[in-house]
Amino acid sequence: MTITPLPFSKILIANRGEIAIRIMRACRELNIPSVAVYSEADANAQHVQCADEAVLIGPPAPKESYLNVDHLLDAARHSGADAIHPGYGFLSENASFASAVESAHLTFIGPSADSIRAMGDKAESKIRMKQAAVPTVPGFENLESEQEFKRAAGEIGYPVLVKAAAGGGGKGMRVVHAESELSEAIALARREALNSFGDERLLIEKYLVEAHHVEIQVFGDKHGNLVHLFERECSVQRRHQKIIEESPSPLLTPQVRARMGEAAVNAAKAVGYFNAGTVEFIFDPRADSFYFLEMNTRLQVEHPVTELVSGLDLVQWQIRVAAGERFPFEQSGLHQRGHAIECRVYAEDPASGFLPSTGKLLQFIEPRGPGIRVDSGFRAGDIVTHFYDPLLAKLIVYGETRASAIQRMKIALRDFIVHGVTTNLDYMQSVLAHEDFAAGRVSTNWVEDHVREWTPAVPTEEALIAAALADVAFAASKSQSSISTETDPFNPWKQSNNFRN
Amino acid sequence: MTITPLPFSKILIANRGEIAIRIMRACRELNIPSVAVYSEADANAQHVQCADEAVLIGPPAPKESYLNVDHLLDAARHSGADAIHPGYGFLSENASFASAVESAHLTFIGPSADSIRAMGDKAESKIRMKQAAVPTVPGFENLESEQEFKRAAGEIGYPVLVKAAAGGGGKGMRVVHAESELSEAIALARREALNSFGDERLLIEKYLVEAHHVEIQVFGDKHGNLVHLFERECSVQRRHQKIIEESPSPLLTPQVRARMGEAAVNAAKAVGYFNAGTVEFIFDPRADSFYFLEMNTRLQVEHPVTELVSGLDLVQWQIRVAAGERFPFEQSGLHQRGHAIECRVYAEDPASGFLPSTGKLLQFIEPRGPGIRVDSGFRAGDIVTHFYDPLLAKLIVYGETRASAIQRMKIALRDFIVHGVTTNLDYMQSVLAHEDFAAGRVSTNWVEDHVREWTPAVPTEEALIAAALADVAFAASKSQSSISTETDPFNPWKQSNNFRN
Amino acid sequence: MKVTFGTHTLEITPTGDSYVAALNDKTINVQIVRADSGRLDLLVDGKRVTAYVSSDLAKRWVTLDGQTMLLTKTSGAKPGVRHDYAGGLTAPMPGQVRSVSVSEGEVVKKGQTLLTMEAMKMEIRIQALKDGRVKTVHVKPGQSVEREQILMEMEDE
Amino acid sequence: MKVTFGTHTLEITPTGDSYVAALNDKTINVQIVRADSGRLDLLVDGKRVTAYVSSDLAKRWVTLDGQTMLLTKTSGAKPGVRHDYAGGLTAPMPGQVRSVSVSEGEVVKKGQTLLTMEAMKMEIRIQALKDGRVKTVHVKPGQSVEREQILMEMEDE
Repeated sequence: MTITPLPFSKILIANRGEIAIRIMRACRELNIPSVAVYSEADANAQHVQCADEAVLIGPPAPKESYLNVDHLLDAARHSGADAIHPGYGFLSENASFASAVESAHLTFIGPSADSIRAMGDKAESKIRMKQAAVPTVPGFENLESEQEFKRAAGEIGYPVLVKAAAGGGGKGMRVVHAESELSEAIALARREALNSFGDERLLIEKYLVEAHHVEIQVFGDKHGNLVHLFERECSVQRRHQKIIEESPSPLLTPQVRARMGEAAVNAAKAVGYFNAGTVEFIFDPRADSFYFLEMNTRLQVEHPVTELVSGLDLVQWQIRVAAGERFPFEQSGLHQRGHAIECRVYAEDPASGFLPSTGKLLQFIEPRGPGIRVDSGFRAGDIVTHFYDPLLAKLIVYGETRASAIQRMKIALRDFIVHGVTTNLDYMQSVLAHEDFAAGRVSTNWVEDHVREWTPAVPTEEALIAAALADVAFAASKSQSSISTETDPFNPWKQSNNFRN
Repeated sequence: MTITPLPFSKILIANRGEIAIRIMRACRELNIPSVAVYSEADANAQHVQCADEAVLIGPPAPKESYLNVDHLLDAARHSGADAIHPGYGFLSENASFASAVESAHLTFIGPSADSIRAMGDKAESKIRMKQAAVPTVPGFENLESEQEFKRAAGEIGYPVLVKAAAGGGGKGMRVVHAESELSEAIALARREALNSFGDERLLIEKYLVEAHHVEIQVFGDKHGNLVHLFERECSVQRRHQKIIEESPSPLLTPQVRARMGEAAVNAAKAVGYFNAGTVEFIFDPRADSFYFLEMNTRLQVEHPVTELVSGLDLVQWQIRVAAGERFPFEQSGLHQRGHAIECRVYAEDPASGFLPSTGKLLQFIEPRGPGIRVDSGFRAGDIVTHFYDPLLAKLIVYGETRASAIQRMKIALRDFIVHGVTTNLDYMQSVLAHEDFAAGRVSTNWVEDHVREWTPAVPTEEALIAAALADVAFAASKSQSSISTETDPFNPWKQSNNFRN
Repeated sequence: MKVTFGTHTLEITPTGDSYVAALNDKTINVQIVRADSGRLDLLVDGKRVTAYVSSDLAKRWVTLDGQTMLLTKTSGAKPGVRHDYAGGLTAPMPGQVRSVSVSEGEVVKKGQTLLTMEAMKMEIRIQALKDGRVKTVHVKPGQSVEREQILMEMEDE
Repeated sequence: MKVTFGTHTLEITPTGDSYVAALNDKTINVQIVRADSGRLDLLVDGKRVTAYVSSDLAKRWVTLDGQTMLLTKTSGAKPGVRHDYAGGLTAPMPGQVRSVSVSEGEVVKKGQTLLTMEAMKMEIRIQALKDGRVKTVHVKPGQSVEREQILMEMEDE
C-alpha cells in the first residue's frame, strides 16, 4: 500500500500564484520536488516560498518572463527538471510551447500539442465539432474585412459576440448590440487578441441573451480511456470572466447531464485528447439545449469544485497521466456526491466596474472550518501588483445539498478578512444571498445588471469606534501579544447571586 | 431549495474547546444562534469568541462549571436557549443531565436518557448486548472486594483490564499484568472513576494483547430509522486514549465490515437508540473476530473522519434529528469514498510519558490545502491551562487512497506550527512514517513500545542560526511587517548572460 | 481623544476599565475584551463585537460582520481632500498608457474615448464624462502611471 | 554578535546584505530573504530555508522542516541552569498535590510511589528514581504547584 514512484525527478511549474502552489502541493504529495519560476516582481511571492527551488526568469512583464519560452526551458535545464506543468493561463494552451517542451525531451503535463492546436483555433475546432456531431453555436469564421463582419453579423442577428479565434478566458471578447458598435469592437478585440495570444484573428457568433455557461470536465489517460467528471455551472460572470462556479448545476436534469457528458467525451475524442480538459457549452434552460462553445485544453481555475464532488485529485492525476499511469476507474464508477461552490476572491472594486485594486495586504485571514477549502496565492504582508491577474484566492465549499453549500459559503465569505486592497468579497455575499442565485436563475449577463443595484458598505458607528480604538488598543499590546481585562463583563455574580447559592 | 427552518430558536453548547466551536459552526449553518458557556479560566477562549452569546458558569474546576448541571440549566434559561448540545466528555454521557434537560422543557441534542443509562453502565450494557447476540469480551461485573477481583482476574487470565463501569475515554482504566499490581490499580482506577464520573464501580475483563480498536458510527432518527456510517480504526493510542484514527480500517474485509456494521446497528436497536452514537469493538485481525467493548452515546472526537468518507455532516444531522427530522437516506444509499485520517494534536510531551504541557501559544499556524481540515480550539495568544484536556486541535485529511491520505497527513503535520507548548506533532510524524503504520500493524499497545525508540529533534545548525538571527530580523521588522533584500540571490544574470542574449 | 473620519467626529474618553464614545449626539460604552494581531474583541453597549482593523497611514480598514469599510482619518478642522480632481481625468489604477486619441484644444463628446490604458493585461478606455474641450494632456503613450495620477485636464467648451 | 544556546556558541557578523555565522569551526553564509510574524525566510549557504521562531524570555522555539526545537539562550561564561534540581523531585506540570505517601526520613525503593498529583483530570504518580531516603517534603495534599516546583528532596541512604 505505497505510492508507486513516478518517473519524474523534478517538475518545473511554469506559472505563479495560487495555481502554482496548488500544483506544488500535488508534487509534494507525490514525492516529487518542484521548481518555481518567478519574475522580478515575484521575488517574495508565495509560490516561490512554497517550491523546493526557484529560478528567476525575467522582468515583471509577462512577455519577458512567464510567457518567455526560452527562459522557461533554460530554467528547466538549469534546475534538472524533467517535466513542466503549465497551470492555466500564460502558456498553458500554447501548442508551440507544448511542442518546444517535448522537443527539449521534457514531459509536458497536459494534452498533446496537436490536441491543443486543434482546439486552440476556435474556428477550426468548431468545424471539427460539427463533424463529430457535437452541437455548435451559429456563427462565422475566417472573416477579414469589416464588410464581411457586418454581413455575417446581420445574417446571425444582433446581439453578436466578436471573439479571438485563438482566445479563451474572456480576453479579446466583445458583445456587439448594434452595427454602429461593430467597428470599434473589432479593433479592440483584435488588439487584445494580439496582445494576449499573439494572434489577431477573430470569429463572430450568435450571442444568447439568457444563456447559462455549463462546462464538462473531461479526463483521459494515455491508454485511450476517456471519462467525464460531470458538469460545472459557471454562469456568474463579470467581463466574461467567471467569479462563482458550482457543481452540480441546479438546472441540469440527469438526462441532459448524461447527454452533455457524452457530447463532451465525443468532443475530446475527436482530437485524440488525454490529460485534463474542459468542454464549455452554452446552455439554454428553457429549451434544455446546449451548444459547444470551446474546449479549454488545460486545468481549469474552477477544478476544485469537481474535486470535491468527484472525490478525485485532478492535479495528482494530471501528473500521473503524464507519467503514463492508467486510470483505475471507469465512467460507471464515477459519481457526483453533495454540492460544491467556488468563489473567486479578486483584488478588484465591484463599485468601479470591477477595476483591479493593488497594494500591500495588511491582513489576509482565510476562513476555515469543515467543508471549507481555500486555494490561495498570498499571505499578509504580500504586495498585489498590477502586472498580473488580480486573483487572490479561491474559496471553495462542500455541502450535502446546494442549500447547505450556499449557507456555508455565505459564512465563509464573511469570515474572509482582506485589508490593504479592495476585494469582491462583499459583492459575492450579495450574489449568494440573492433569490435569483438561490433559484438558479443567474445567467451570464446577470452580474452586469445586478451590480448596479449594489453599493459597498457604509461605515457604521461600530466601525468608527473600532477604527478609533484600534490605535489605542494595538499600541498598548505591542509588547505583549494580547491584553485582557481583569474584570469579566458576563460575570453573573455582578448581577445576581443565583449561581452561588 | 432552501433549508427548512428548525424549531430551535437558540442552542446552548455545554462544552468548550474545539468541539464547542464545531457545534457552533453547525448552528450558524442552520441559522440558529448559539450560546457558549465558560468557566473563569476560559473568559478569552475561542469558543466564547465564536458564539453569539456567552454565559459564565463558574470557577475553572470542571465540577464547579462545565459539570455543574444547575449552572448550565440556569444559563439556558437566562439566555433563552431551547436546546442543549453536550458535545463529548463532561456531561455528554450523563443520563441524569439528559433527564434534567428534558425536565426543564429543553431539547437534549443526543439520545434519550434511557439509552444513555442503558449503555453508560458498562456491566449492564454487556448483559444487554449478550441478549441481543452482539459478541462481548470475556469478563466480570459487580465485583466488590479485592478477593472477588483477584478470583475473577485469575479465571480470565492475566493481563486483565480494570475499568470504570460508568467510564469512557480511557479515564479510570488500568491494565494489570500480574496479581501483585492488582490492588494499587483498583485503588487508582476507583479514584479516577469517582473523580471523572462520580461513580466508583469497576469491572474487569480480558485484555487482548494484539488487539485493534475498531468502532462503528451509528445514527438514528426519531422515526425508527437506524443506519451505520461504517467503521473507524482507532488503534493508535497512548494511555488508552486515541491519538490517530482513520476510515476505512486497513484491516477489515467487506465481509467483516458488513458483519460489524450489522452488530452495531443491533446493539443500538437493543437500547432504542436515536441520534449519533458509536459502538466500539475490539478486533482481532488474526481471527477476523470482534467483541463489543462499549457504546459511546454521544458525538465522538473522531467524527470528522466519518464525515469525510461518508459526505455527511454529523453535527448538523444531530441537530436535525433532535428537531424531529427524518433521514432522507437509507443504508443502501450510503457509501465510504476515499480515505480519511485524523491526528489529535495535544499539548503534551511524548518524551516525558505524554505529560500535558501548558503555556501561552506564541505561534499557532494551522496547515492548509486541498483535503486538509483542522478543527481547532485555539489561536496564537491563547493560554493552555492545566484545568482541561490538552487537545489543541484535530488535523484531518482526505485522500483518494490510504497511501495518498498518509502522504498528505505527513505533510500537514510538518506544516502545523505550534510554539509555546510542547506538542505531539513531531511524534505523530514518526508514527505516520513508520512501516508498521503503513502496513496497518499498529495495535492498541503499539505506542507504548514505539515511543521508547523515539527521541525529540536535536537542535540543528540551521535552528541555532535561525534562533540567533530572529532577534535581529524581528527587531528590524517591527515597524513594517516585512523586510526584503534588494538584491536577489537567484538572479541568473549574476552567473551568466544566457537569458539576456 | 478626538478622532475624525470623513464627516464623523468621535470623542473617546477612558472611564476605569472601559471607554465612552460620543458620536452623533449618542453616548456608547465600549470595553476592549482582547486586542491582538489587528483583531479587536469589543463589548459595545454590552454586545460582543469582533472587529478587524488595519492602519495604513491615515487610512483604516475595518471589517465588522463580514463587511469591509475603508475610513480615512482627517483633521477635524479641514474637509478631506477629494480624489476626483476637479476637471481632471485620473488613472483608475496603476498601468501603462497605450494610446492618446485626442490632442490639446480638441472638442470632445460625452462618452468619447480619449485615451486607452493597459493594466493587468486588460485594455481600459478613458472616456469623456461630459461634452467639453481637452485643456491639457499630461501623459504620452508608453508612459507608466500611478493610481489617481492626472492624465488630462478638461474644460467646458 | 555572540550568542550561546546551551553548549553551542555562534558568532554572527553582518557582511553587506547578508550574515556570516561561525559555529563549531564552520563558517556559514546566511541571508534574510524575508522576516515577518515569527517567520524567517533564509538562504543558508544558498539553500532556501523557512524557519518559524518565537521568543519567550531566554527561550527560543524554532521549527524547521516540521521539527520543533526548544533552545535556551544562556550567558556564554556560565553553564546553563539545570532544571532537574540535584536530588530533588520536581512537578512535571502545574496541578494539585493529591496525596503524599512518604514522610521525611523514610527509606524508599526505586519506583516506589512517593506522591500523587492531579492535573487535567489525570492522576500522576511521582516515583523514586533510585533507592534512597526522603530528606525534605516541601508540599502538602491539596496544595497547588507550578511546573518544575520542587516537591521533595532525596538523599542517598
